[in-house]
Amino acid sequence: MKLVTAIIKPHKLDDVKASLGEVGVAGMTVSEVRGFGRQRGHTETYRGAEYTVDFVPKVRVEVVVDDGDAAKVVEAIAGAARTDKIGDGKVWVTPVESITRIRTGEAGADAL
Amino acid sequence: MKLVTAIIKPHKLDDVKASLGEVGVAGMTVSEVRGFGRQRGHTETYRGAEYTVDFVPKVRVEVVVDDGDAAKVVEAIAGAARTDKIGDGKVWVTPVESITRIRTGEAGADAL
Amino acid sequence: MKLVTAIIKPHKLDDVKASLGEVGVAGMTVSEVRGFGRQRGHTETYRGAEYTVDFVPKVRVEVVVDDGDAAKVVEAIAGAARTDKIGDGKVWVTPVESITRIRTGEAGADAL
Amino acid sequence: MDYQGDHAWILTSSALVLFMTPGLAFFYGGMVRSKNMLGMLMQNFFSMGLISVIWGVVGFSLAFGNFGDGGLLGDFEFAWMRDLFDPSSGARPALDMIYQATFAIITPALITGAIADRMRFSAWVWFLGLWSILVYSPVAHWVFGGGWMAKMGALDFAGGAVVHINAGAAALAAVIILGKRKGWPKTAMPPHMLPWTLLGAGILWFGWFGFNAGSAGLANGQAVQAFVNTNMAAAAAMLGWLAVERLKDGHATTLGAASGAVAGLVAITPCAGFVSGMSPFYIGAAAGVICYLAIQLKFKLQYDDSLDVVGVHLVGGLVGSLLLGFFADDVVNALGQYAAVDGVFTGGGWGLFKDQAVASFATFGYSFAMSAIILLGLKAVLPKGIRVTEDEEDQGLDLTQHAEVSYALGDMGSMARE
Amino acid sequence: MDYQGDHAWILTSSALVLFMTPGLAFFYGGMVRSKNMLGMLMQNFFSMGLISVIWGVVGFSLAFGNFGDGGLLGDFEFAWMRDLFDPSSGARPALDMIYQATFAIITPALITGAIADRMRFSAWVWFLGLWSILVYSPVAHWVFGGGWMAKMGALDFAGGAVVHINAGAAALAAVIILGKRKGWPKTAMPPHMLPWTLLGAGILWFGWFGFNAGSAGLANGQAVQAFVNTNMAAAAAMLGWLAVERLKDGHATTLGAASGAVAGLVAITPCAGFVSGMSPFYIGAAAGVICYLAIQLKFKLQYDDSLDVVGVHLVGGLVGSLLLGFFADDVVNALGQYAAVDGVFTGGGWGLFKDQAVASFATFGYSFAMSAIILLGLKAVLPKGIRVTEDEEDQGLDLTQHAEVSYALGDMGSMARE
Amino acid sequence: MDYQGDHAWILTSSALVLFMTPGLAFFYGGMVRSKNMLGMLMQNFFSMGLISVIWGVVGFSLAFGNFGDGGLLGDFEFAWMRDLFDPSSGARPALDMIYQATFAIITPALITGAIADRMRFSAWVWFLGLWSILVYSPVAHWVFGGGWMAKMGALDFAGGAVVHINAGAAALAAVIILGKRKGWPKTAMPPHMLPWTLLGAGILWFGWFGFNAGSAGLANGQAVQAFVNTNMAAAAAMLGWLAVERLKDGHATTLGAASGAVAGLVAITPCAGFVSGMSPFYIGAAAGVICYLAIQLKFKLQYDDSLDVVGVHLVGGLVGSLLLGFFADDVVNALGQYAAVDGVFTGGGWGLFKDQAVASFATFGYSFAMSAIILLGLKAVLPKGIRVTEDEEDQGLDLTQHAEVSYALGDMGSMARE
Ligand SMILES: Nc1ncnc2c1ncn2[C@@H]1O[C@H](COP(=O)(O)OP(=O)(O)O)[C@@H](O)[C@H]1O
Ligand SMILES: Nc1ncnc2c1ncn2[C@@H]1O[C@H](COP(=O)(O)OP(=O)(O)O)[C@@H](O)[C@H]1O
Ligand SMILES: Nc1ncnc2c1ncn2[C@@H]1O[C@H](COP(=O)(O)OP(=O)(O)O)[C@@H](O)[C@H]1O
Repeated sequence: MKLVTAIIKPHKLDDVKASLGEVGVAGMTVSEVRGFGRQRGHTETYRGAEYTVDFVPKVRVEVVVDDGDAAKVVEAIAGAARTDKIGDGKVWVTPVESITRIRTGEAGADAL
Repeated sequence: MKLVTAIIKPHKLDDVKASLGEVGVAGMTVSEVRGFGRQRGHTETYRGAEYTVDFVPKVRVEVVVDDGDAAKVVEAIAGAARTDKIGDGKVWVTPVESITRIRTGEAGADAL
Repeated sequence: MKLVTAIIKPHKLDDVKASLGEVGVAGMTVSEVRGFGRQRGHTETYRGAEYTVDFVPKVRVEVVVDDGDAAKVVEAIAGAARTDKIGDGKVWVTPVESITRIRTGEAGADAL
Repeated sequence: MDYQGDHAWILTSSALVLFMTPGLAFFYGGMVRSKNMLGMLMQNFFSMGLISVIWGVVGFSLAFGNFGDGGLLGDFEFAWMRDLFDPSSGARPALDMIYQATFAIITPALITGAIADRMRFSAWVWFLGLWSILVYSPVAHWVFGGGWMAKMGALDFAGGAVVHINAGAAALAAVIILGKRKGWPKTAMPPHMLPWTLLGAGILWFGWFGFNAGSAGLANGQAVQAFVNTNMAAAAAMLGWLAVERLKDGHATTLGAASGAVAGLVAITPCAGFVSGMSPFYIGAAAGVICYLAIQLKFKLQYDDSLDVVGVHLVGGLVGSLLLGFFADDVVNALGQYAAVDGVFTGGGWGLFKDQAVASFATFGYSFAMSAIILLGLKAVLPKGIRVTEDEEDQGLDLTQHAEVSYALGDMGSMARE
Repeated sequence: MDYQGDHAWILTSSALVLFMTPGLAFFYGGMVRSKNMLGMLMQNFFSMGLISVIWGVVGFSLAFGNFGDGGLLGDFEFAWMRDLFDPSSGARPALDMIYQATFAIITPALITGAIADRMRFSAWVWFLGLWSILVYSPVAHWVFGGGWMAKMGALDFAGGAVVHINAGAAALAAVIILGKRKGWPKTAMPPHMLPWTLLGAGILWFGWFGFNAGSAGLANGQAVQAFVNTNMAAAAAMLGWLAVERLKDGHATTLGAASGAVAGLVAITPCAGFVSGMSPFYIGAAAGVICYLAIQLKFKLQYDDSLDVVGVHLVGGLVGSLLLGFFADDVVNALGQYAAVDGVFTGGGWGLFKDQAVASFATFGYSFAMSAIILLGLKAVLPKGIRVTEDEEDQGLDLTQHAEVSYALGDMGSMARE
Repeated sequence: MDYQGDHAWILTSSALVLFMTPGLAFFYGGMVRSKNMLGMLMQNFFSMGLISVIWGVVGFSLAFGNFGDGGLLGDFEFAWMRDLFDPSSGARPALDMIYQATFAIITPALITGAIADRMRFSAWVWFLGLWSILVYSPVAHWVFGGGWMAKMGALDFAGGAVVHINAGAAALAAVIILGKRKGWPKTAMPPHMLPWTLLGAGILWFGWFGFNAGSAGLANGQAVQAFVNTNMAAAAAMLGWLAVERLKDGHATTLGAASGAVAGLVAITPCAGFVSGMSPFYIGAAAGVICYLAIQLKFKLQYDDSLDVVGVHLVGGLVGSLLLGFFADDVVNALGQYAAVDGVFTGGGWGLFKDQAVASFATFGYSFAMSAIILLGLKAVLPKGIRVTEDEEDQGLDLTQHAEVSYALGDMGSMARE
């Protein structure tokens, strides 16, 4: 089992979801995060005082997959999330030792 | 050290917390996430236009535990979070190489 | 590659960011979480009914780094986030098997 | 005498009282959980729609037709908006009709606080309409329309009985019949956004000047006195509530400030044009303290009066209606259309108090019984009943009753248009 | 006769109508995505600033100068705030000026709902000012200022044509010239916070009493009738909209309740002081149903009228202006400054209807054409054009036009002061 | 002459001014960090409670007793709500009392913007009460009550000195004594929810018509002129503020639009019934520009006037009070209860300006000194002092002072009822 974690641009989520569907991924978990990196943040002004905000809104996508599917899933995400502009994000893979479906107690690939 | 990550239904959080307390877990970190899976989302209507939302609100629970406790913790979570309805979620375990308590610098099991 | 995950106090984020900058970390992802541990929560009162909230607001910082940098990064975070009061949080390290920069497809250290 | 000055004030008052219903919607809305926010707003706003129509078609006539008959119900004299437009009086009947419409709208809206989070919207629609015709119009006739209570000598300046005891009694019947919210009282159900509640309280306080001072019907000294009393009772009740809250719970809360003010406004409603001097302070302070204590009852007696309509409106209405028996001042009374009468403290003996007690309990009894009958009837008749399913309650009224959500603040858009 | 009572009502009405523009800002603001909330609020609030000044300097004079000339435009009689303060009449000209100022402010503000999320703020500033002088003042003169439409015999009590058809036609021109929002209609763009929309609807309903009943100019029977009609039409339209929505979509929504009420308020605007009895119910119900159906058109015809200004204000304004030709009642009319006239249903034949149709379509044609000319001119002249860049649209108006964000609720502070 | 028309307007104005305090609460509340939202709301709403009571019991009498004595303080003539109800005048004294109560409520509430985020609630309670009696009532007597300033010939139509300079001076004393917020000015403390601020600004603008036009005391031409001036000054100030902001910072902001409008409303307050023609535009524009520049001072001088009460109210109040010495117009003046007098630009020479300057600085001096004395006294006397602890400041006023939170929007419920 592998956990594929991707940090993507918020408006690419629908494309990523569709692309994951195409490679047979039936479940995922997403959350709102803020990213810091090469992409510049923005400036806000309140009554003459200027503020810089370095963090930009991103979405984190997490998918647990079978070992053999990890590469394919990484590719599906990266393909769908690419806009070729700075800030497109990262995808990384970490090992998962076990997984359980809470409802049934099934483990391993059956839990996905 | 293991990191146990669970995706559960939001209203089961209190039960899971209680159950973790019973097996001696003294700390955890939780966050709001959205899940996609077998459980259906919902439909919204605004001025005659219909929208479908596939993601459903979930809570992610993360607990770092000693290697030996992982199985017990997974069981405690899965037991408490079960409602036997679709969408109860997953629990997975990943390896942790080191952990530090920021306040004291303690490492390993002492950091928990 | 390692993933360094830290749970810190929200108002220490700027210090941690600065400190990471000093050790050469150019990117990170942060998110709002709630923590449960030794630090006490708070009490709210509404029309005479009292409620206790055990969870306290925390920020999760995630940084993917080269294997060799992990220790340094943990130290940088722990140093910057310390207030010596209960609730300063944890830092843990997990293995990362691969990482890709979505925009360019670069992998490994080049993706950071 | 010219009527323009009076018209100006009653037109303004009508607008103010109409605005109270959105205010009430937000006062309540801030207190429910976020998944039920729109459900709460909708139940209130819908009253502005449905009751306006019912009131114009038949409600006003049932309440104010046969004016001064000393009886139980009006007639169909003004039904279908008939005979309201009389140019010589500047359309005074139409002015009275629309001013009273705003009272007819907000009274059932008060009940929504009790039944929060669990009533089917379609059941609410039925209940709202039936209640207005079968309960509100008759009770309004008894006092405002010159019915038996007015004849008996009971006083109710702007609706302590007609509005607050009436709605509070209906609320009590409704929570008993509907049952508790799932999880109550074990599960915490704290307010999701108190600033809405404070905003609503501000609007209510503002609009209540139209409610009470407008009830003088003219821009005269009684209107001024009612205005003064309204403000002072709200203020004293806020202080009273906060004082006891601080003593008992250790903190003075913003919800307490808002709730106390509303309790004072409720209690002064029947008294506004009938008392003077320091009286509004005493009545307000009493209401603040008593209502705070009254809302603790629901935990003891185990009825889920979700946002304390019983504790604030029923109890506050009783406090005001009964205290009027003590504080009524015939110098102020004399200005209005009512007979001048004094209370116990002002040398008038116990006569008025007795009338007030009779009127209060008659209102309570009729409203409680009739509301229960309507609800039990609807429960039996409506195919899906009057309460949402457990699943719907979990998901919230916003999604299940209205297919909407209140807040979509996040950056993460994932929604598909069909 | 003393004027104080009338003054009291028109001062109050002026305040109420002024308050409608913030109400409109929130009504619209709740419907846009959160990144454009402040942009929406700003376009509306800015109208309170810019138009007040323009109106005082020249706009009022262009609309109301040369009063009753039966012509096309006023003159400079009152320019630079001249000759408004006449102590003997209690400064009645100044009172008329400021009351009408609030109409001049809200009319272009209505357009912001159509162009939501994509117009440069600086382009809006130019458009707003030019439109007020070149479109609003002339059209106001035609009817309110005693110009050609008034002479012809067309009626417009409070602005069915001057305000709603006028703004709706401009909105249609604007969305055609500006183009669709990026992603529309495929991308979902649901309301970010409906409670704002409901709050705005509550404020609008409240303020509309000043809009319509204030248009009687006096605190007389016509004002009362207009007040009654306003409330009843809003109510009936809410029910009408919700009924058809429930039938077609399966749910009665809070957005529908708010939208329906506004549609009814729009439609009754031209009729408010001219119809009586049950008429407001019929006009309102028609508006509720027709406007609901009209807003579905944009998906068919593919114009991105973002918050349905065309569907609600243009169509609602037409419904009201034309139905007045059927329902006008000379008993009520007679009270005002206008000639008494009946409609088709009230025995007056088709004469009035024809005038209404001519006035409606003339207003539509002039406003549409002139708005298009202004916008095309600005597009050609302004260095950065009239629309934000794609990137700015993605980021939202709040950040790119105003360097601000609406919501900062989180605990995670990471912001540096320069 | 009938009084009903005047009563209608002053009753309406009283309601409008009362509504300004909730408006102010939200205007300020939107600008603080979310953890202090309820703390801000509470400080304002509490003023409605406490000051109403104090004003009725003693404050009004201290300010308006001994009317026209040319002295320093009123007496106890009206204490304990005595002698306010006089049927022959339609209870005019009671009407004046309640109208003025709303001013007494909002004036200290203005100070809450300066001391945001760091004052103990119990210390605020004490300060509020003492300040009202020791500072507000005397200063109100000097001008409004016919005290020495009025006798001298200084003019203050609706409270440029009594309200704005007075509150601004107290704010300055308070921020010096309380000290800076933890982290200021290094840590960013941006507004948590600007829509609240815009909503508050809308309510303030709306209510300010009651504040200024109500100060005529009658529904006459002066009221109309004051209404016109109020609107026009707010508008011009919004444009002035935005223009300089755009030049200096590159963007016109919504916070700027709201702040500019408020600055204009402040500056026109002393002038509203005394100037005419284009004057409100000049006064407003000057206030917009000058206040924008004034708020930058705090960074230079290092006092943490958190939401710019000094920059907007003290400076704006001074701008208006002093400019009145230039723009006063005796044609308008003559309508009121004051002596007709002209300013520098209107041929009246420097006499009025001198009086205005004396009145402004006397108000500033007295309020600053007395406020400092009260605060230093409280600091010495109150067991926990006047400021929250560092830890409490970190956690926020909502939790630590009121045991509440503002926003609970999430799906994740984890709260236990005790
Ligand atoms: N070392 C890192 N660890 C974790 N997240 C990172 C790291 N570097 C970048 N990110 C995440 O990836 C996002 C995109 O990175 P950025 O450098 O802006 O653009 P790009 O990936 O296109 O070069 C960041 O906003 C952040 O969320
Ligand atoms: N492959 C996956 N990777 C990560 N999270 C998943 C995955 N599959 C499901 N989830 C999470 O688990 C939740 C429940 O899954 P779902 O398929 O709806 O029900 P069940 O687990 O009961 O079969 C989802 O909402 C999602 O958050
Ligand atoms: N076992 C754990 N697994 C995951 N997160 C934990 C664990 N224990 C503590 N935490 C996180 O660390 C935070 C701080 O822990 P706490 O015990 O309060 O203080 P400290 O780390 O100073 O001893 C918690 O709020 C929680 O977010």
